[in-house]
Amino acid sequence: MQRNFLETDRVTVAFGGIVALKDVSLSVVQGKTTAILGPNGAGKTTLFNAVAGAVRPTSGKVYFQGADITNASPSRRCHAGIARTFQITQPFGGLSVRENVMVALAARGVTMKEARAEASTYIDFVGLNAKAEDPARILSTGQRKRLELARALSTHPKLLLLDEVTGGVDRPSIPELLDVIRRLREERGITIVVVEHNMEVLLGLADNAFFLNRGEVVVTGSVEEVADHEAVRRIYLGDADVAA
Amino acid sequence: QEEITIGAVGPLTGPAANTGKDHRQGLELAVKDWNDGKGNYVSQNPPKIKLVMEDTSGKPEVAISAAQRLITRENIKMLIGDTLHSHVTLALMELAPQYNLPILSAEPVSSAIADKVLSDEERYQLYWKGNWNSSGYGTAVHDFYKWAFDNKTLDPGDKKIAFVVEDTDYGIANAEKVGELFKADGWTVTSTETVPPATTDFYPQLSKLREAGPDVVVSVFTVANSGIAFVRQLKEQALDTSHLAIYYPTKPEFLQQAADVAEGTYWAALTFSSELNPEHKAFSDRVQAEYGNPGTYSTAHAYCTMEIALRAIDAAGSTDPKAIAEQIKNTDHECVVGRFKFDKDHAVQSGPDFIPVPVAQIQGGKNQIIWPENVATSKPQ
Amino acid sequence: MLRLEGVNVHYGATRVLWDVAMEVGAGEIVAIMGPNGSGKSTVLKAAMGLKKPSSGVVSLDNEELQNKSATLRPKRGMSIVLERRRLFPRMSVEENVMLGAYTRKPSEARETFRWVLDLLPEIKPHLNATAGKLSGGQQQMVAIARGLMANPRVLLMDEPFLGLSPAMVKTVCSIMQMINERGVAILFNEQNAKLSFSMSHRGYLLESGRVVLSGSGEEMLDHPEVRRVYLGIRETAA
Amino acid sequence: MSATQFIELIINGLITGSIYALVGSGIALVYGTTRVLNFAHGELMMLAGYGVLLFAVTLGWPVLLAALATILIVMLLGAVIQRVTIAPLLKREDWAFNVVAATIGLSIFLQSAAQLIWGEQFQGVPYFFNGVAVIGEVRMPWQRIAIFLVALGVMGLCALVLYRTRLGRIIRATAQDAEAALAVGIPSGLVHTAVFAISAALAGTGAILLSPLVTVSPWMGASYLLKGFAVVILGGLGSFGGAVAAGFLLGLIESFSVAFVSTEWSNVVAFLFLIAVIWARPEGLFAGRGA
Amino acid sequence: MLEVFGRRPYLVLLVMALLLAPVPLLQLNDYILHVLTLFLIFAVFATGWNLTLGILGLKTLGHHAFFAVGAYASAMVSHYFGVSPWITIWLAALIAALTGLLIGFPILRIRSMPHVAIVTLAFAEIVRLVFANLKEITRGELGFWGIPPFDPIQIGETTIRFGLGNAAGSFAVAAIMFVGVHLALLLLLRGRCGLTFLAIRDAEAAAESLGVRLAAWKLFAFAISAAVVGLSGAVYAHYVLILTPTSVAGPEMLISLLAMIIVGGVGRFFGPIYGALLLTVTSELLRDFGDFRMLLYGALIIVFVFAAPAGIAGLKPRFSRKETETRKTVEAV
Ligand SMILES: Nc1ncnc2c1ncn2[C@@H]1O[C@H](COP(=O)(O)OP(=O)(O)OP(=O)(O)O)[C@@H](O)[C@H]1O
Ligand SMILES: Nc1ncnc2c1ncn2[C@@H]1O[C@H](COP(=O)(O)OP(=O)(O)OP(=O)(O)O)[C@@H](O)[C@H]1O
Ligand SMILES: [Mg+2]
Ligand SMILES: [Mg+2]
Repeated sequence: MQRNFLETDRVTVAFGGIVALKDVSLSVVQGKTTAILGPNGAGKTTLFNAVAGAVRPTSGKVYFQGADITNASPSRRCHAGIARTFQITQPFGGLSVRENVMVALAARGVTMKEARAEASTYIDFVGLNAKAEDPARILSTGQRKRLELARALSTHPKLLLLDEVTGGVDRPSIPELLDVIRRLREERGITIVVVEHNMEVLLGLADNAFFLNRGEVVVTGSVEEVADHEAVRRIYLGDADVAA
Repeated sequence: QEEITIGAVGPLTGPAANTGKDHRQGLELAVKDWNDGKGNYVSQNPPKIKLVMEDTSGKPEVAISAAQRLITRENIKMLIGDTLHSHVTLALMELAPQYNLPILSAEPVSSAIADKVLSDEERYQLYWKGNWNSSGYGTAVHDFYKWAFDNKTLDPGDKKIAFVVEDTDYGIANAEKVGELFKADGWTVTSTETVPPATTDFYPQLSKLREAGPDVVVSVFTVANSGIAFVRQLKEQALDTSHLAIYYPTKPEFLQQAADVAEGTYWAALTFSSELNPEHKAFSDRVQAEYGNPGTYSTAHAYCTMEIALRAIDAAGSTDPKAIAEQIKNTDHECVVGRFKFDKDHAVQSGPDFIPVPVAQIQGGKNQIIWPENVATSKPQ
Repeated sequence: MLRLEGVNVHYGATRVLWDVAMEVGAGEIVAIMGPNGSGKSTVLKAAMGLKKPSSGVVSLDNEELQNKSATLRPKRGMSIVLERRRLFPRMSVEENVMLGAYTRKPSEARETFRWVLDLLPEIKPHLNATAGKLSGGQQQMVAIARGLMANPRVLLMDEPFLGLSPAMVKTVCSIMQMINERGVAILFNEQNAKLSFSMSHRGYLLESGRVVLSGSGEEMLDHPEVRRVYLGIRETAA
Repeated sequence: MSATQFIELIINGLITGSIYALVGSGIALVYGTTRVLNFAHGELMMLAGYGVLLFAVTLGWPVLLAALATILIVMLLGAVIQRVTIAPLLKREDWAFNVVAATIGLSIFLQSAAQLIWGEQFQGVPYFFNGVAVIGEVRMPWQRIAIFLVALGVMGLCALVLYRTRLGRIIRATAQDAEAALAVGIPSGLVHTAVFAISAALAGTGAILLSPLVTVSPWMGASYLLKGFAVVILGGLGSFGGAVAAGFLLGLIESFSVAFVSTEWSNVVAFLFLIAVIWARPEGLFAGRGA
Repeated sequence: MLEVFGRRPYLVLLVMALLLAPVPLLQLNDYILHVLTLFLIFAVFATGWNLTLGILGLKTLGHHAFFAVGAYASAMVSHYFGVSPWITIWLAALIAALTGLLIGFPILRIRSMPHVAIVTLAFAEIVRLVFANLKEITRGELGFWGIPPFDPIQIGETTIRFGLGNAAGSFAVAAIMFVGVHLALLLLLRGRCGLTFLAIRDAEAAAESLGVRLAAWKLFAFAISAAVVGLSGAVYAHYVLILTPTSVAGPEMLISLLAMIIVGGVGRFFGPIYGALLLTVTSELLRDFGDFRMLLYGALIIVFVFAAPAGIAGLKPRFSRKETETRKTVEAV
């Protein structure tokens, strides 16, 4: 059977009694950018965790490039080409920003010298040059978010999962970051899945979208279609006229 | 005339520090007497002696470090060590061939030391053990019980014996030796419980003992509070058995704290008793006058060990290691704890003719020697 | 009522705030804007006493607080919603929220609790859940609820909308406006210039630890610098 | 095995276990609330031991009064230790290991200080309760029964405070994010100190109950420390109730292992059990509500 | 990594090697050489331990078990089977590494500091008890003696002898091991290996998501660290020639080694070396204070934790950074 680039097949994730994802089946087309929308607690991060391997689904399967990766470890998935950022940032506090970025390169077997040089590219991308040699533990919220992105990029992903990557980043820098992401997609053909609450950002970035509510996919379509959907406006965007 | 330095190492800190301090007093006192003209001299012109003592904390590697320091810094001509521990002595005796230094240990008793000497007499020719072998206890305990069964003081019952001993060479070697001798008489050893040193809760072991129902229980501890606890708990559990204690009743705190529950306990070996032995009392008073605390077996033994060392150096007439060792070998010296004479295994001999190993019983809150009969102060009850 | 004068803050040898002066008048909503790392969070922490300034004055109703313990401030009516949702991760949501009223009488606290739940009904189903296991946005709501429980006169909020869905952002905005109408002064930071300056009476712009611009909400929105950099309104769009 | 021995083993296990539980729950309390792994906990026991010795033996006070005075003093000491050596470290970013290091240092320091002050000897304390209860064939001195009962009582009291009172809630909040606790106005520094004092009281109670059995010495506490830690882990880190349950369990395991294998292997059995549990259930046997 | 290694780690090691090289020729008295030999052995021990404690960030408190395993393994193989210690020390390192893997497995999944600390502590206690209880082969607490010293080496005219009483030879063995181990570790850790360890220390989940194979790396770190510690134990065994379970695997070993690492600087590559030097030497100097020795020892640990938490290695002027402005940051943004 021909499978899409990334597919989840009736994935359910339950934490004790709480069902965070319920039979979620969705597929992501290679080269496209997909947005996951949904109110808080809808299960977006959990979906990312299931795809990246940080949680095991209670039932269901995850396929990546046709292969079943449901039981693969996060590191194997990374080597297969899946990278993610964390919504709640997780820097390597004792390493410098540059070394943070070098970790993934080293895990791929790149020599230290090459890794050092390549890291500069990503640090440049996210605008952290000035902090490159500082320990990551002193970074502020926005700086940490940028670091997350740089690290994810350094894994040479085929699939990039961005969990609120612009949250906390100052507005003037967002266009630049988006530029970087867009360029990557065009130059390297990276497939991107984003969780993002900033609709402006989404409209300029994503091709299609899934709307998740209480662990279930409710609406699918292009970003515009989804954003205009009645349920999305009511539950998610909270438009006064509809919500009333 | 030049001063000769003798080094000593012993446990001055750590759990055995009390005993180590007694040793230090005994060693110092002997040297003081010697230098003050009150010594038990061999020659007309005895040398002046200086004593330097270092701490081992009861650990072999520390002891070696300390001894090396004494050897290289203080230029000692002889080492007394270890003053207490057998395992430390086993390490220290290696220094004798390495540094060509006569070494005389004080209180260690382990038979393993003598075995090691016998395994390579050439190598350990400079090493001497200033105490009898641990097997000495075994013989005494066995002979005492045999005597008691023979004259119907005690009833051998089903001929079952059990041991509760401290997990040291001392405890285990004693249990093995006594066990062997009893087995030869047709006894069975129901169990040997080894507990870590300083254990104070014996309920699990006692529960096991009660099931086995031995006729004789032998306990060996070097830490007095283990013994105190054991005797008390044995009484609480009202086990119907004869109990013989090894070593710990020599500690004064044993009777102080356990007098109420220790009545009737047999024990070995009452080698030092100010109450029963006027000579011991005189020595103890001497220590009291000098240091403000009474003398113990350890003080007296250290005193005697130092006397042997001093007399050997005196007799050798030089600090030549071989000559000193030769003189130690020739020692036949009557001292406050008994007569010191070395055997072929470089250890001091025990028994009625040498250092006596008498068995005592606590009667009316006091220690009485009950065996051997020739030195007994009371009859067993 | 809350006033910062000449506040300097160092992290080790690094100086992150330079003579910062800010004021929050009674009944005002005041927004802080600035690039990442400019020191917004540090200003709020210094105001709340969680980071001690190396020099300068922090005063509430003319009472100097910079050398007093942080615990005094909730008693004086200050409370803070911390960045990165600093909850008590292994306590239940209810316990977390209730602890916001630590300095208040239990009976009053119960009442406020009901009020807070009415304002933020989204947390109701999770009251018995362990706070650390909630989703990012849910944690943020709990943090806001906890901040409200103190019934503060001055509320400090560090990126209160971080991770909230658009609908929740609106809810929280209206809550802020509503309690402000009841007389609560609010000092907060948020990256969305339009949102934050339009809902606030006054605003500050912070850059590299210095206040570079301040004024009323409208003034800030109209300022060419703000328009260009923070609202992306340019003559030649990129 | 006879029924009598079986009962005896259970009783012995429960009594030993109650001491492990007392020690462990004290460590768990401190760990649960402050994330501090206190390696000097055993030395608080030791100090309490010398306290009883002073009040009950040297000064000859009545037992209850002596115990009370001892507990008060140990609580004070616990508080002082926390203020002087631990509180300043908690402000650091990398305090977790610093505190372990500091308390290890403190533990050696106190041990050797005690040795200098009181000497190396093991000092006996007479039984507080005399007599032996005889039930059928089982003989149990009242002193031992008292250990069990008092330990249960004291731990129950602590649990009550921890889970049923406002103080308990504050303690638990401080446990989880001290800065956030500070932000809502909880004087977290004081709470930490108070927790230390309570934990010291638990250690003190343990020591008072034990001193007639184990005698008082500078090393008195050290031997219980590893067992205390094992109990904390088995019970689920920082869980007060878990530590209590695990304490009894460990006591029983030890008591039975003496019966089946010889004594010198009983600790090996106990620690292997610990490692096996960690392997199979890292969250502990009784992981429940974190303190 | 700057914090861990400093600016020029190879240079520092070279200086150390150059300082050690002439020592045997100085005709120092045996006692001083003895203390220095102990220092070198403990420095290797401490460095090996620091690998998991400070660099991988797993707060293990049971590495004295690997020291004991290494020491006993080498001692028993050479004693019972007559194999030359020159060979058995490597065997010992291997056995220690395997033991490391053994205890590495159960704690793989554990992330909490106290779990790891206590489980490893309990493991060390098991090791001590096993050596103490297997009296038939180890002689228990009575001590394992009869350990052969290293076989003499003939270089031209001179024969270099080892073991007690041959201080210069023993010092040389320890010094070569010291320099060799540190050089090897430096080569290993300055590369991706060290980077990965430090990443695991700071954020495990993130490291895993970036392609780091956690289990493999952790076990690898454990094995290397145990091997280094085991090697130092083996050399120790053939130097002191007697082992007791308490002296190699007892709590005092734990405390003194931990103190060395803390005083030197946890997680600093060279820290444990400075710590080992300071504490080995002071503990010998303090010998004159008798009873006060342990007291001061404890106090020293406390003082260092308070006054210099980064240890001696952290005392050196690290980043001679003046007040940096935040301006730069913002311009780059
Ligand atoms: N512990 C620390 N040590 C050294 N520097 C620090 C420390 N904490 C923060 N900084 C630095 O201080 C500066 C200000 O930090 P702050 O968190 O106040 O920024 P912010 O304006 O809130 O940024 P953001 O918008 O990203 O949250 C940053 O450059 C940060 O790197
Ligand atoms: N480890 C966990 N244990 C228990 N419940 C969990 C856990 N992780 C997530 N949940 C629950 O699962 C649901 C989905 O959480 P998730 O983090 O996926 O939401 P989200 O869509 O990312 O929300 P947000 O926008 O707020 O980040 C929430 O109700 C959350 O409380
Ligand atoms: Mg999320
Ligand atoms: Mg911030």
